[in-house]
Amino acid sequence: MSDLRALAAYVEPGIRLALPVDYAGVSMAMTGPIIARNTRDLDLVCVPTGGLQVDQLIGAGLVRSVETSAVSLGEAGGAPRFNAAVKDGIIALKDATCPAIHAGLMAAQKGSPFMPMRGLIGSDLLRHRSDWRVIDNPMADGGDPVVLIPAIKPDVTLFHAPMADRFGNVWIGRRRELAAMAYASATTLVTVERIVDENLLADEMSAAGVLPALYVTEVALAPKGAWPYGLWGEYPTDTAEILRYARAARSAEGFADYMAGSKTQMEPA
Amino acid sequence: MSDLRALAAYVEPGIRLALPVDYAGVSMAMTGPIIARNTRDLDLVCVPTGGLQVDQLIGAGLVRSVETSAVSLGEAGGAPRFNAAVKDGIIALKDATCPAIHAGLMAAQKGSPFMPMRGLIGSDLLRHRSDWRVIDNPMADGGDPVVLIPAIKPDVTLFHAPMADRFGNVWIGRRRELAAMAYASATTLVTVERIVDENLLADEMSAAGVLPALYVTEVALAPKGAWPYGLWGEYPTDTAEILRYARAARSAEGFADYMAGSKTQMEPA
Amino acid sequence: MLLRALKQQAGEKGPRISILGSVEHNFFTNGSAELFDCAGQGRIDAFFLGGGQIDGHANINLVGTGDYPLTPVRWPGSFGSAYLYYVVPRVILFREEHTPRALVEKVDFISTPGVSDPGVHRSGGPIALLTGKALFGFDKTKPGFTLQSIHPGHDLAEIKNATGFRFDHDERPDQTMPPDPQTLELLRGRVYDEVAETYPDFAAQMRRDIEQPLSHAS
Amino acid sequence: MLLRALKQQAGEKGPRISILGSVEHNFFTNGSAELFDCAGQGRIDAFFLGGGQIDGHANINLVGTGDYPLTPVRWPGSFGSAYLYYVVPRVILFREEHTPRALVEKVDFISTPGVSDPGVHRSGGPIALLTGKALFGFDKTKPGFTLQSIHPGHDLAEIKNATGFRFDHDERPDQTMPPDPQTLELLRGRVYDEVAETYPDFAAQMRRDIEQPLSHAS
Repeated sequence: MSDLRALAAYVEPGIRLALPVDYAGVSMAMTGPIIARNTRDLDLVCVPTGGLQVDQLIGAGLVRSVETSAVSLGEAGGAPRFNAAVKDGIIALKDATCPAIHAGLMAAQKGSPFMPMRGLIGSDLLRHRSDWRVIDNPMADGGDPVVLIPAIKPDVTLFHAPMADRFGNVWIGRRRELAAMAYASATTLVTVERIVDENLLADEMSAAGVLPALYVTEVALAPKGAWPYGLWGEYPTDTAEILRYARAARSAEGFADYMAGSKTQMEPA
Repeated sequence: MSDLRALAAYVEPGIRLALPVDYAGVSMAMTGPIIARNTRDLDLVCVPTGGLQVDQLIGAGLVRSVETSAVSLGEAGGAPRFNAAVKDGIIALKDATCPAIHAGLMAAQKGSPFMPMRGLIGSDLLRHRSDWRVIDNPMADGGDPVVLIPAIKPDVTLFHAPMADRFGNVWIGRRRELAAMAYASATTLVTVERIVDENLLADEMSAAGVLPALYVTEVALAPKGAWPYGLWGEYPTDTAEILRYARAARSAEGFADYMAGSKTQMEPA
Repeated sequence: MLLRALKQQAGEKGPRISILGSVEHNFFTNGSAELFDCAGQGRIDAFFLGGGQIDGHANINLVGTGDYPLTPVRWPGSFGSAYLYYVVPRVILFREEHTPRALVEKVDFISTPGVSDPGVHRSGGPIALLTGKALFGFDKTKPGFTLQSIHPGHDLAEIKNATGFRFDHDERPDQTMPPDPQTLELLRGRVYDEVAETYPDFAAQMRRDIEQPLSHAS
Repeated sequence: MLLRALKQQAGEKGPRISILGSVEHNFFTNGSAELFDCAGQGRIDAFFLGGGQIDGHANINLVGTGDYPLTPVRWPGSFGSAYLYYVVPRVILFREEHTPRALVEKVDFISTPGVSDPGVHRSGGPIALLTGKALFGFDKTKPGFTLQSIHPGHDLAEIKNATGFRFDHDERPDQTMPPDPQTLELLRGRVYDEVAETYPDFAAQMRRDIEQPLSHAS
């Protein structure tokens, strides 16, 4: 068991940091502690898209590049600090498509240098990704171009989940992209709603949804830790709060005011 | 809900049939009904190894080829009808290694023509597999040979699981190779210990271990359906019975006698 | 959802519908990769795809306007389009805004192309485009759009002015058939309820938009 | 298991051990592929590998004797060896039977090779070979085995006769150190109990083998 500040210490300048999609379990509770350390030059990997947390890290000036299939605030519209940073050329973009992000993580999970993927050929995504390769499918009689996606090996994965046990096993339910991120990463940091006493691997029903402690570097308690995002099976998204952020963050000043206000009021109303 | 005979009707001559490893959930209850139909020229894919069921299908003369990382009866020793068929050249062999079987299924799951895999280079497995290819890793500066495993797309997958719900969702727990097999296959046949009333997808805890009905063609009830194998979380392996089989099946006659006896006594004692 | 509601009213088994982020409508259990795996396995028949810009070759731009990467207007990004558009057999494009800036001659950035060169693996692609003003079909052999019908209250001249790409059309195009009352009731009742689980604000907004003209009329 | 039992007796956290097919010792939740993924990620430090035949270059044959595929003696197959042997840093080979038919000059079938050509990705491989008679180390640069120690009751001449491949050795090789009483107690108590969960017959057989000479001695 660690606290949020101890987890934030793993997020060092220049690392590749993987973050989950808004509905999978975003550790919003860690956004403040990371920003407080002012860790710069982060290379973000959004699995497979980013939202509020990505926008806030960019707004705080911590981000060097973003590999993602999209960044948005969902119903609250475009991600204002991301959009501004793109326009101003402040962050490097590695625009992708969802299954390419998954393919890169899968390559790392398998210890393979790359994964092949259909699609992509003829898109401008491919044209702008010098790290992707096109080869002729060696299984075909000739022709049949196919794209190879290199392994994505994040230094750190960070997410929020409903529970962990005292042994460091984390219950991720059917959100298996969280496991895929951990498999691919050197370090995995998890915040949870609660810590349970029983070993989650001891029962086959709970074990089915467990990311084993083997892949988990640190676990910290953070009740309502996804807020204002919701957490599946736990609590809904606070759309009003995300809309409040979206309005505030239209300007750099509004963003700074919102974040300053969040520091004093980190908990949901 | 179907009966075993209805499931057996999907196992047609010449199909590629995927079967799970002995501890994952073997539908032994279906072995008799398949043999009763005398469906020949089966191409078996063992995921990733085979045992009793594979040996019995071979002994009954139904099998044309076996792709596998191993066939054995575990503690009861070698698989007698498999070993005899190999010696006599009756079945074609596609000897593999466990992760290559998983890689082939993963390629099918992803809709990709192949998956790359480390290892294998310099082995006689690779030398005898004309369907595997070696390329120089296009992500490297030169050299770095890597093996490509083509997609394995079974016509039918068959396994046994603890439970299904009335909607066709099957609970596979942490035995996710069963899901991988179903994803890769055109048809998936499942026998279960019991059918439950509640929707297994309605609760996040049970949902985490579910193979959704989307991938399941037919479900049939078969209590103790893995016997004499055990089923995780349900009942242990009947090692005495497997030893009895191993002794009997040393000869073709002993095998025939054992199988004839099984017809009248399909249930465990 | 409408098809499922209609079929279930008729006592039939409806199609499966997945809404990302929904619990009730989520029958996936393998994380956010499963939708794409499922499409790769050929298990997904149809998919709806919007776009910031759509051009006459059915190329889709979900990234932004102007020169990439310094796009003055940035949209969220390409999501899964650069895969699903290739492998889902029937992709229906939609864009409520029917203007020359939305339906362009050539998109500024191809998130995913409408057609592919021969030899490129492509089992899917666009079959239609639905806007606030009209319905088009897509012929990949030309490649190009053909006007199928115009929604009530609009005419061919207006469609031509509002569309940035050239398209084929009859001299006197059909009018789009409005939904019958039973269908409309399902759409505004059960389907909204189901959408509201994942997109509560969107569903509430739609309800307000519909109720306003109705109350004006009464 | 012994290391874990020893460390836990000393109040330390022991290593993680996975036994395939075990519930108690199964901390995997992603099916039978997870072990191999885990190895590919570099998370597995050591692995024990047996073989029907093992040769002087540490090539392993798990498939059968004679000309493949019509092997007169067929063994189960290569299992995961053709991957794990390449990527697990410390692979310890074991073969209870120390005879010229088990330890051969050249295996009939290479399930997995002991060494790889330069340029072939190989982060793992053999470090030792343990038999019923002796312990060898392996040097991949030669490549070849070096005798480390001989178990009590055997001598160098016997080892030479029983080994089908050439190996380096000191003129007067060391004797293998027998386990101390505490270690032996752990092995024959707790470790057997843990093994018995997955391999009950094997554990029972081992217990009988041990108890027999002991009862003879008493």
